[in-house]
Amino acid sequence: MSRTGVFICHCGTNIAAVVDIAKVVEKAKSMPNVVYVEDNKYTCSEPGQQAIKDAIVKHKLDRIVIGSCSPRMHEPTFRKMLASTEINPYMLEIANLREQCSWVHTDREKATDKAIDLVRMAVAKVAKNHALFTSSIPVTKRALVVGGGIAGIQAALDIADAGYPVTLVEREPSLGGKMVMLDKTFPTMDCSACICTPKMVDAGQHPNITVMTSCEVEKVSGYIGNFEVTIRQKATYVDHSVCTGCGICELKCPSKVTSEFEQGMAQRRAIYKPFPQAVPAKPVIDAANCRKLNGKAKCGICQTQCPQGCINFEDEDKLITNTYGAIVIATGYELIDWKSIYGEYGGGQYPDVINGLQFERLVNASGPTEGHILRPSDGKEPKSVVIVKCVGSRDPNKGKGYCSRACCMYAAKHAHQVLEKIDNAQCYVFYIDVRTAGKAYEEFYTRTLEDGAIYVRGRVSKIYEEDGKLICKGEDTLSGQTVSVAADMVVLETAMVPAAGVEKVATLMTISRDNDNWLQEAHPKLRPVETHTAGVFLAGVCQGPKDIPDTVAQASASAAKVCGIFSKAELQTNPMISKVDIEKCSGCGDCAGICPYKAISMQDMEFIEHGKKITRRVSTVNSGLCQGCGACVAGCRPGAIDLLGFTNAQILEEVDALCL
Amino acid sequence: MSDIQQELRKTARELLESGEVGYIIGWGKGRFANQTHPIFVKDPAKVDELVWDDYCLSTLAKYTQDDKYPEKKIGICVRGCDSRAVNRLIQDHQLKREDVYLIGIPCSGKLDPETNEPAKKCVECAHRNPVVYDVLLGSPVEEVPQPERFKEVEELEAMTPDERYNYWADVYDKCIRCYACRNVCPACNCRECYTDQYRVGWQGKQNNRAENQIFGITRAYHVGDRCIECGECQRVCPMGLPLMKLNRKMLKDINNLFGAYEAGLDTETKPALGHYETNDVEEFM
Amino acid sequence: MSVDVEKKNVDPNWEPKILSFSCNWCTYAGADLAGLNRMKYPENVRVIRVPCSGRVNPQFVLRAFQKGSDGVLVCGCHPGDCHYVTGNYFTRRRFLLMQRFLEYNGIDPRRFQARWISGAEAGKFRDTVTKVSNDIKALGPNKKFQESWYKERGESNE
Amino acid sequence: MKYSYYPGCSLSSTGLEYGLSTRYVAKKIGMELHEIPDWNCCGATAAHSMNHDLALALPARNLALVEKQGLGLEIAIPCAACYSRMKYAIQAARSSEKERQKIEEIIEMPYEAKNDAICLLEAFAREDAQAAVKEKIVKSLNGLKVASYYGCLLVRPAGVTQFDDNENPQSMDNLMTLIGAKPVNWAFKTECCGASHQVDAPKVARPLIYNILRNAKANGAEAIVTACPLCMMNLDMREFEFNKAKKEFDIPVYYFTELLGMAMGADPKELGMEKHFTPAVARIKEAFKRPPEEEKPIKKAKAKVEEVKEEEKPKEAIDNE
Repeated sequence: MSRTGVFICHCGTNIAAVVDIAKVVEKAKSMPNVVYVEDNKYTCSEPGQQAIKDAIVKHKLDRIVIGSCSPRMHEPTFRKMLASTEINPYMLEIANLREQCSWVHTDREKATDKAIDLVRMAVAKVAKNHALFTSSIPVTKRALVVGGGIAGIQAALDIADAGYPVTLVEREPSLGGKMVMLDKTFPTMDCSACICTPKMVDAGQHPNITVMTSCEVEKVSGYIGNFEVTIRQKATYVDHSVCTGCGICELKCPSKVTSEFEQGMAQRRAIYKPFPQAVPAKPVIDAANCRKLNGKAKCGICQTQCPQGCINFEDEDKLITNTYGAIVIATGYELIDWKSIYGEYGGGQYPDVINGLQFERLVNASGPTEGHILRPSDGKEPKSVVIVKCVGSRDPNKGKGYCSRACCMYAAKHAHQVLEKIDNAQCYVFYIDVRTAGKAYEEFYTRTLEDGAIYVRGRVSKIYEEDGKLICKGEDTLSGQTVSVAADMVVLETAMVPAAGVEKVATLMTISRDNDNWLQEAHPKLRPVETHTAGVFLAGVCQGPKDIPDTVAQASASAAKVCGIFSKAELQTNPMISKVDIEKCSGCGDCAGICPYKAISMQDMEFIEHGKKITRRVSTVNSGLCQGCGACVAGCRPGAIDLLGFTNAQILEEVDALCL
Repeated sequence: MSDIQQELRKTARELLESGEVGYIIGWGKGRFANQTHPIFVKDPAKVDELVWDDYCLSTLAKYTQDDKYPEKKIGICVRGCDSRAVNRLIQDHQLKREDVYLIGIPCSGKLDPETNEPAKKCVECAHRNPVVYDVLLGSPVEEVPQPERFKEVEELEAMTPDERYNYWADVYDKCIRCYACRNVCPACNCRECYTDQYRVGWQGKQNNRAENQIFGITRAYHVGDRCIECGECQRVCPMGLPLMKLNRKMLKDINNLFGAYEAGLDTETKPALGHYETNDVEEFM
Repeated sequence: MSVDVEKKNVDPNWEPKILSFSCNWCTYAGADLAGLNRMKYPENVRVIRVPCSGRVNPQFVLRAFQKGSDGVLVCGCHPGDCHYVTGNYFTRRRFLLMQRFLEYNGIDPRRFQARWISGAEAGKFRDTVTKVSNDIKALGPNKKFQESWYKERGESNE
Repeated sequence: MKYSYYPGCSLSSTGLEYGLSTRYVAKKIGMELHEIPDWNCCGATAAHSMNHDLALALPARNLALVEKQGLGLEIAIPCAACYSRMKYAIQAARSSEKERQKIEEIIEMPYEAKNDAICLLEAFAREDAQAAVKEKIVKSLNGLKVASYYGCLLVRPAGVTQFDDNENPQSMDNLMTLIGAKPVNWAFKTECCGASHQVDAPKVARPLIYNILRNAKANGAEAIVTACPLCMMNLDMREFEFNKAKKEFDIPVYYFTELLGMAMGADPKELGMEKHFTPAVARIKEAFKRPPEEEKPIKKAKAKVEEVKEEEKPKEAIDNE
């Protein structure tokens, strides 16, 4: 016969003001299996909990019902309290007498009846509770970081500095992402290469970090602490262990290709390093454009020229599988393809209408024009430059609805650079708003104004070429006039969109995406770097547009989360998971089809039936993966699978208790 | 009719003599001309007990559940409804396709022994030819479309809630909870039916109206998305309860809500409650 | 032997017994939020907390009617917001069918309702509970599927 | 190539040559145009600036007549304004049942918005029409530089018209290449011509036309082609006016059907071309006499050849190294 103890809380006056506590206590005494009832002014307080502990010993209780505030509030507290007694923390049920009774009702008599019903339901449910024990799963103390931009690098460095091995996967031939393409960074105007390349070198040389460039994640299975990840090492046809990066092959290679890194404004060879300070500083061969590999000619110059003989044309993709304890996703962004959306800006037919990254390459010392701002069409220095902001951002019907956050600042930076590098230049910036929400951002913007940048408030409606000039027709909403500027070059500050292929990464990690395809964080304010998949974290722009300071902050935050997991030898799993009664299970597999976490697998097991040894298919639950939703339990017709903590019997008892 | 019977017996003798099949489940004659019942023929000499006449009504697939781990293949005579039952059992992983040898026989409908009229379930049958078989005796018959598949259901839906309650109350008052409907149904293939489980509290064991109603509704809900409309539950019910009206109601709603659906035509299409579409009908906003 | 089930004239101070299954992550949180904002709604709904609306087996609803509740309300997250990703998609299918099946067996459609209520929609929880409570009050006590029918008429009817 | 045909008022008045050339070209390529019996004015700007219901009912009456006609064809509409009004009426009737019933009340005829409406340009831009036009070409414009001007209502608002790209339309340009003309890549294809404001606000509207003509000239256009009677009237008449003050532009303006007609050997009078303000016949005749252009693709091919040769050169260099 179980011995249930019932403890009704006054919660000061929150419950007592409306609910007649004495009557509830009186009625509770007559409920089945109840041997002791007590009320308390503040059950969650130290003395309140102590009173329960004493009662457990004195009355040899084995099940506890607490009538107090919402279980979402103090269930963990009371469970911790029970952990210090010899009762199992899961032999506890809580009746919500505050948020769903005293606070929402006024009629004292009816509220008290409801309170009694709620306690009766809890008492009936607790009668069917079983002792549950958390099981622990081992943690592989190795982290995987997907994406080698500044976010991925920073996260990898922080985790590695904490002493844990990290694999940093990047699909491009070099680390650096978008930041290494930039010239200067706002608001301090320090050179991007000087603050990004050292971090790349650190990551490249860190004993705990294995850098895997030209690689993509192919398959992910398992759960927090035990992710099984297969990475595809794409064939690069150059043996990086032998190569010294001397660069002779790059000089001799005959076939020229437009360089993606230089945003299409310069050429590279089929065998190339994306940029001089690449990490690893070793070339790869782009099979599509290499004449030997795409069968156009019998070339092979690089092989003959290479002093180390590290070119191997028979190289193939390799699949490397490893287990990881936690994953940080830092897949970053790319700029929106404005040419296919904005026909009114020329749709890409005017070479001198370029986007922000192309301008960064022009103004960058290691860029195609060694830092001189020259027009892509004729290489002349543009005397009048128009910068157009919010191209694709804040434009729900043609582009994206959101604001891309960083372009206000880098537009001001571009204006500053134009006025600084080109003497007596004219720079017009068409804007809707100037958002300078950061440290020293506003001062940077006012300094650009003082440099002589002309800010025109309005959108550019049309850009067309006439007599060699790019006519930008727009509107100055402050003066109410239409404006037309004849410019030599136009820079469009286009919207950030998620990097191509992010869908694949998201589905591999079973994390969802918002309707703009940014990766979905667990909670925008309280858990910005976590996802709903335990053990998978986000860092940087993949979670939403942001600038470098925020990106680095998020990277360190996700690293801290990973180190939090690795600091424990083992992870406690949630005990309230599904359990299968293999006697009742007919192996129909309905439950496996329903489980969103693929935690249920059908396995053949040996049985003795009627004296004959047979193997039969039954359902088995992986305790690490199961999150305890119970969708499988409701789908199982004979009730062979049940959810511990919310078993069929428990809920049916609650239903019966309410109605008798 | 007799030449199919000859072929059936010849095929049965070959299968039994070659040892490919352990035994054959078919129909045999009872004492009276209008009585046929399932029989199990093991000995090649006894194949002449197998018959194919107007009274072969009972579905045979469910008998495979009594011998779940056969040494040799089991031979079964399958008409349209039996073959769909076999597909259902395979889809529910209660039967392996390689464990059975299906003797397909196109069926143009059987007679009800009491009334000698065409049996109700055969009149309403939409798939007379077997959908799966290893050998086919005779040539396929012409399928009869069933436009009035849900007529009876619509008649009931036209009533007011109280009239419907009274209609079903009278029906359930007669139910004696013999569970014949469950035992004959190929969709009811759990190892231990929820009604047989002790003290879980799903449903009481008393035989009163309320418990009978709960049993009827729960069973119809369980088999709703798997029912192959073979009509056996209604045929075997000793109290003559109109059980197909329950199953057909579930099928009517599944068709309207989730798209045209007939159970057991193949082993790929999943039962409606086993999966979902993100753009399902939305009524709870 | 038809049963006069629906007594049309319902005595005014009769209080219906309504059972609600609420998912822990959305509707239960919404109900708590209603409490935090001291919103007021009728007392006759009792909430059973379940981890996900996908946990609610339609047989629980049958059991509730059988054991004497006058109305049942199943609530969960909006499809797409489910904490367990796909739980409520199954809830939607199960209760689209069960709602029609109950109606087909004679239960007045207003007695069984399902609603998506998110953790932030405290107002919607209060309005839903109030509406369901008023609907059921107008309908009067539910006598269908009830064992109590026998108690009134004695054991001989067993 | 069968359509119900709604000519609209302009085609028997200010846009007479559009009507004549459309009839001519349609007959030539075998495109059946079934004029709607007892059609009424579509209301154009006058109606929709004054009364919403009237603006929908007037075009809807024509659409109802098409349904009564019972041919079940799409309606081809030459004039951009009529086309725009019809499209609005169809969209209003299809999107809200209440609107459709109100329309039925006003026109006292049943109307279910069954038929779709397309502009005449779309009818000619379709594959079948383009193939038919190609067969009937007898003369080529031999590279005459033509700037196609679409105006506003043909391509905007995109949600209602759903025809071609509303910023950079190509359908008229494609037709022009068919008859040997060389479409000019200019930026004022869809800029506003000032429409009726040329009358009530000349100071504001004239510069609009001036900018269009100037940009056409700047890009070397020898002719402008339109598909809307109002654009035609504005460009043609105001150019004549500018030229009277100071001879600046020499860009005759045509309907695309006129150029198609001429390319099929029609006599300018048959198409009513002498009605233009800016003399237009001379330029066409002169174009017909020009030396036929070598096939453009050959020039391109040559470019490709050079490229390949250059690639092979290093190969020899490699072998003998």
